[in-house]
Amino acid sequence: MIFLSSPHQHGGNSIQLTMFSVIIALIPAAMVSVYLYGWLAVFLLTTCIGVSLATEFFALKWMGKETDRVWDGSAGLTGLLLALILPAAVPWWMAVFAAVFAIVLGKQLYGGLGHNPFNPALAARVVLLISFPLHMTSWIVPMHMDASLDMYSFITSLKFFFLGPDAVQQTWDAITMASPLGYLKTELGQGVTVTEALVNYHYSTLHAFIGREAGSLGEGSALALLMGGVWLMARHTISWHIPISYLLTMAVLAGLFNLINPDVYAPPMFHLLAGGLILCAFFMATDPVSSPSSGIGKIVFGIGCGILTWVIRTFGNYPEGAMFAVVLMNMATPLIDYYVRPRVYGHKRGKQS
Amino acid sequence: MDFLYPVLIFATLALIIGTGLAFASRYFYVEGDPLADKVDALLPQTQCGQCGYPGCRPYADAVAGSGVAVNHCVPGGERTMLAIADIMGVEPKAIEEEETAPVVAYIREDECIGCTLCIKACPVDCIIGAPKQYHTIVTDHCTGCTLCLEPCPVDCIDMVETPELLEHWSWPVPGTKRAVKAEKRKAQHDGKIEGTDA
Amino acid sequence: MLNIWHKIQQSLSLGSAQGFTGGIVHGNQYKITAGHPIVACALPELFIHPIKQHIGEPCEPIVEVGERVLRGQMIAKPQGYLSVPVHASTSGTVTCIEEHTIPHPSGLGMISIHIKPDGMDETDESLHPLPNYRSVDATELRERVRDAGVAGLGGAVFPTFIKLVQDQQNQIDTVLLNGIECEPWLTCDHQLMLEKAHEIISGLDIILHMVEADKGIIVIEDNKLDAADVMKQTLSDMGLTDSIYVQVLPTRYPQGGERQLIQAVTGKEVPAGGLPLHMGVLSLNVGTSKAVYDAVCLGEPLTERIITVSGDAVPKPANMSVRLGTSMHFLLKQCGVEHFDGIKIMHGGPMMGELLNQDDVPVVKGSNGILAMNQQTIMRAHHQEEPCIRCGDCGDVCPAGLMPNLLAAHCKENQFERAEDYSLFDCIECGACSYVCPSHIPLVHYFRYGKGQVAQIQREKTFAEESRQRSEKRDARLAKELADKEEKRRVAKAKKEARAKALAEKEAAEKVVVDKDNVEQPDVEQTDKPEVKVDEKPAEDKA
Amino acid sequence: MTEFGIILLSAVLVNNYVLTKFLGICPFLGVSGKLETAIGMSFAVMFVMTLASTASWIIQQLILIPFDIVYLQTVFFILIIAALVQFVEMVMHKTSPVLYQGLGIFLPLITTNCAVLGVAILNVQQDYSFFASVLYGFGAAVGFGLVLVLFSGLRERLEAAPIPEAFKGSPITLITAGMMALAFMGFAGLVKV
Repeated sequence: MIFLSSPHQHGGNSIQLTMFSVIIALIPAAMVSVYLYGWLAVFLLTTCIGVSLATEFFALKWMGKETDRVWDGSAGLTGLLLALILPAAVPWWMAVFAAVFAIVLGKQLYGGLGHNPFNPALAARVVLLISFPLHMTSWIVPMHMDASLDMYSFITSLKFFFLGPDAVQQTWDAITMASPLGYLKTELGQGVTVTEALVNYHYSTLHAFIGREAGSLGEGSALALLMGGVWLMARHTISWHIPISYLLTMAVLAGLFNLINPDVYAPPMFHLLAGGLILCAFFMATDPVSSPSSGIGKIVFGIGCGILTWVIRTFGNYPEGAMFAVVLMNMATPLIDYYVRPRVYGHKRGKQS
Repeated sequence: MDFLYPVLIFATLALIIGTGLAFASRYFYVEGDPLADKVDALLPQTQCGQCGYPGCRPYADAVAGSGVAVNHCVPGGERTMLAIADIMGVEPKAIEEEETAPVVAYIREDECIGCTLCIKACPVDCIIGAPKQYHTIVTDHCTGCTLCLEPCPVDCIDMVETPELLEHWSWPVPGTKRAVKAEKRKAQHDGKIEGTDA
Repeated sequence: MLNIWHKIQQSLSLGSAQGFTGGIVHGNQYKITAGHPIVACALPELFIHPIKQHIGEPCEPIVEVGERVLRGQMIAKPQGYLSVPVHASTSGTVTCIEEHTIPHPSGLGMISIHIKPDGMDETDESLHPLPNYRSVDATELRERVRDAGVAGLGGAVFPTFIKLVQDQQNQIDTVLLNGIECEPWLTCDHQLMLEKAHEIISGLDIILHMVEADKGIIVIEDNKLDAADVMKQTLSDMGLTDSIYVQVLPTRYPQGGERQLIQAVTGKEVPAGGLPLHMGVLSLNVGTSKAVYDAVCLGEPLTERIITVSGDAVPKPANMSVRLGTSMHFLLKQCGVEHFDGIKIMHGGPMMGELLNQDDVPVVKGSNGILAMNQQTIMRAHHQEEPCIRCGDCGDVCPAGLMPNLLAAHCKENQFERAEDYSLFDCIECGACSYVCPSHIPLVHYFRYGKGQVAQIQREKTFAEESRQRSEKRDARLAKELADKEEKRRVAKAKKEARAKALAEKEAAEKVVVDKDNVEQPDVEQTDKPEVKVDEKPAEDKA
Repeated sequence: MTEFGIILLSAVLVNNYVLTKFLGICPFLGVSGKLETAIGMSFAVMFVMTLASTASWIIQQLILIPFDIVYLQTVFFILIIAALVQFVEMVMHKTSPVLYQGLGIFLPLITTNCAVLGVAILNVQQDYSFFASVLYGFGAAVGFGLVLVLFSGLRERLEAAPIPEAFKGSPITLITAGMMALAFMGFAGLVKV
């Protein structure tokens, strides 16, 4: 018998429950991705999840830990998230590399669940983006946009996934298009105004919201992501602090600058719905392990993410800043936890003792 | 003579800077060694000499002054070692000797011959007695340094583990086995009774 | 800026409810014994009275082995200010005074007075009833409360008389009567309020009179609305509705904690390091109020209390009126527990109570519940610890506003200074954090470990400082002894020299040759040498 | 004004000395173990770097160029930097002995720190004005300090993590530093210089 301290009752929450809640919340987004990219999405999802689980299993085995941990849901979640932030155009080896990187370098080398300083999926995505910029910024034309394109049948998708565009007698240019963010960035660089660029792209806010624009697998539908995110918030699996402060900061910044000069700065609604912002705000930035743990720290974290995302999107080389922003803020998490603490009962803010 | 220019300029500059630094060094001169005080404050003050120095302060001076290893304080244990390593900014080093439970010295009074040798050896003056009288140890003040064991000509001093007090009891680290501790306590309790009987 | 955010956070946070910050909502375990009328426990064959059943100094036994005592007779008198006496629970003979295990997580024992009842249950009547308490001086009432051995019956057992003080600087204006009973499973206060409403309210009236406060609030959670109704009815029957009223709060743990209760009722926080007294608030448990009534109006010392006996291993759970000193084994047997193998006994509620290793442990003043649980139930709650995923749920429910996950990590890493920096000592050990932790980390255990270690380090530091002083004094003494010795030697030598010199002079006078230098030189050398020695000797001694 | 803003931003984030130019790696890895030490080191480096870029600009413009001895640049700069470091060391020994002890060998090593020498030389190469070079030196130091402090926060967390034996210490530290450098790539293009 060991010394056991109170409390002798437990609320019943567990790591598994938390992880599987998030996985369930991502199912709508995964379904939308299948709707947009057909079999390609299915292959990518299964590859990422399967490789993540396998890598986790072998990593645990080789390190002499309990292999049951594979089923705590965290590796599966990492795989799922990873698939959702990858473009549908990535070949199989890149997906495998990303999944192995996420689990091994992103998580297990740091001591496994709970110790990774960066979000594993995002870390892998950043590595891919920097190593293979072409693949990572080419977006396959969604199924509904060009029905004549022979890309989405099981066989063609399989060939494309494993052998690349040549195997299906296609060229990159024919099957890919720019995402709204990428298109805007290029056009702005050539002196076109925001409004014109969006008109040229046939951009529609409604489409972006319900999910018909090109992008990474999971970025398509803001609606599906919001459904999952709000459900998680209602269940208290994630707290409201990060998503709300993140999106709010984004909206305020974008709105402010859009008012100042609407020709150069995109409107807030565009920023909110474009790219991986919603996915990042609800599912990436809220990764408990790599974000601050106090409510007030989370708000600071969210604001930081918002500012960085907007700055990178607007001024940087990369059209999408959300992933960089979250990884950069992950770095600041220990400091936020150290310097930004909740006020302790009976103490004045700032003075702890 | 062109090559002299740069040399001259360099020398002049160096001279100016050197003079400046000389004045600065006088202004910012540090007296004594404030680090030794900090280290000394961390030591358990048993004055036991197990570190190889004649007391806690000399060891503190040695650690702070000449960079002697931080792991020589046996009674201080790992915690003291870590604290000193932290202050000194060096890598912690494991203590070679095994950590033991805190002990105090106990004189079997019926065997004591009243030689006062242990009284002289005690670094904290916690043995009382007079020549040809039994000596006894004020256990509240005993640091458990064992320095009194050696001088005793009749070996009547034991080191006994300090009993666990209810008011000083504190929670062990989670996962600590209960039974082991209870058994140990029981054994100790029995041992003490035997000890007093003998 | 941060302040505004904090306010928004507090008002919007899903984790915080109206009233106090943080907290959790429990299940319906209280329903098991809710409404069970209080039944009296039979007299056991042996009473065991530990000499300290309160927070503070232990008492000193004042009875001899073999002496006959009566119920309510003082058997151990208080020592020091922060102490209240212990009384015999029935009439009988003192069989022995020796160490006995007490309800404490350590399983250690304490000197206890063992009394074998004679079955007559005769009462000692040395305390006169004071039914007209309004005409009695507050100081005398205070003395009475102390003599009756009243300590906080909510579980903290702080000597009550100390709280009942009139302070010129901090005039108490509000007395809160704590009928929250937020621990799951426990219903003793609930049942007490249902059955002894009159006594509780009279007790509160006595307290209001003693501290000259003008407002009394009985605070009850909304899962005990029947008790609130009874209280309201009794208040209007007694005509005290002007000064006392009932406030119902939403059910939430740990609302019964003193500081949380004050925050929930007044909306203000007790400043760190301060007392509720400094805010003009006094809070007492309803059971304590009843004990005050018994002590003053009936002249009865505290010899029994209401205890909820429940738990999933108890066939007949009940609210019982138990004499202090009764063994828990006996008590559980009364409630139908036959086999004690495979069950764990819990003293207090499951959130803040402690598990006991033995069943042969007496009921004391602080026992508000005895729960017997199947071992499996306990082991399920104490699931194996998994890595922290830093979800922050613990911080959301923390009523003290701490960051329990980081705090526990620092305690685990033995970084106690960091832990103190993260306000380790503001933790009230309510257990809400461990309750919600998805990783089953025993956070409270880590905090208790940390607090214990900090206290021990402090003790060691004080001891080291004392040792240092003793050692330095010894060195100084040895140096002085040596110096004295050398001084004596020097003086002796000087005398000898003087004699020799006189002799030499005499001889010189005879020889008519005088050479002073030769005589003085050795003298200088001799005086120098001992001084150097004085400095060196102690160092050698230490080595 | 915008020019100065760009210089500062570029020095702090985009062309961060540690993560994109890989200068000053030695103290970056050496003194990032503890947050307090890292903050102390940051301020020390900030002081030395700002003063070094100021002084080197003065030396360059008033001595090296007029006397046409620019080829002795490195020697002169090292002299200045060494003197500055010596000065900081004395001040620190007096004011904060614990920090002095904590920084240990790395304090004198600032002398030969490539980041400090780098800032002096790059300043001269880029032909900045006096104010711009002071700002550049300060910005580079702030960037160094920022990354150092962030990194020390991460490392304090790693300290408690059950990292596999083979990766404890330097390996995981370098992996983390690499990840940080990757993340800092996100700032690429913020300033078009």
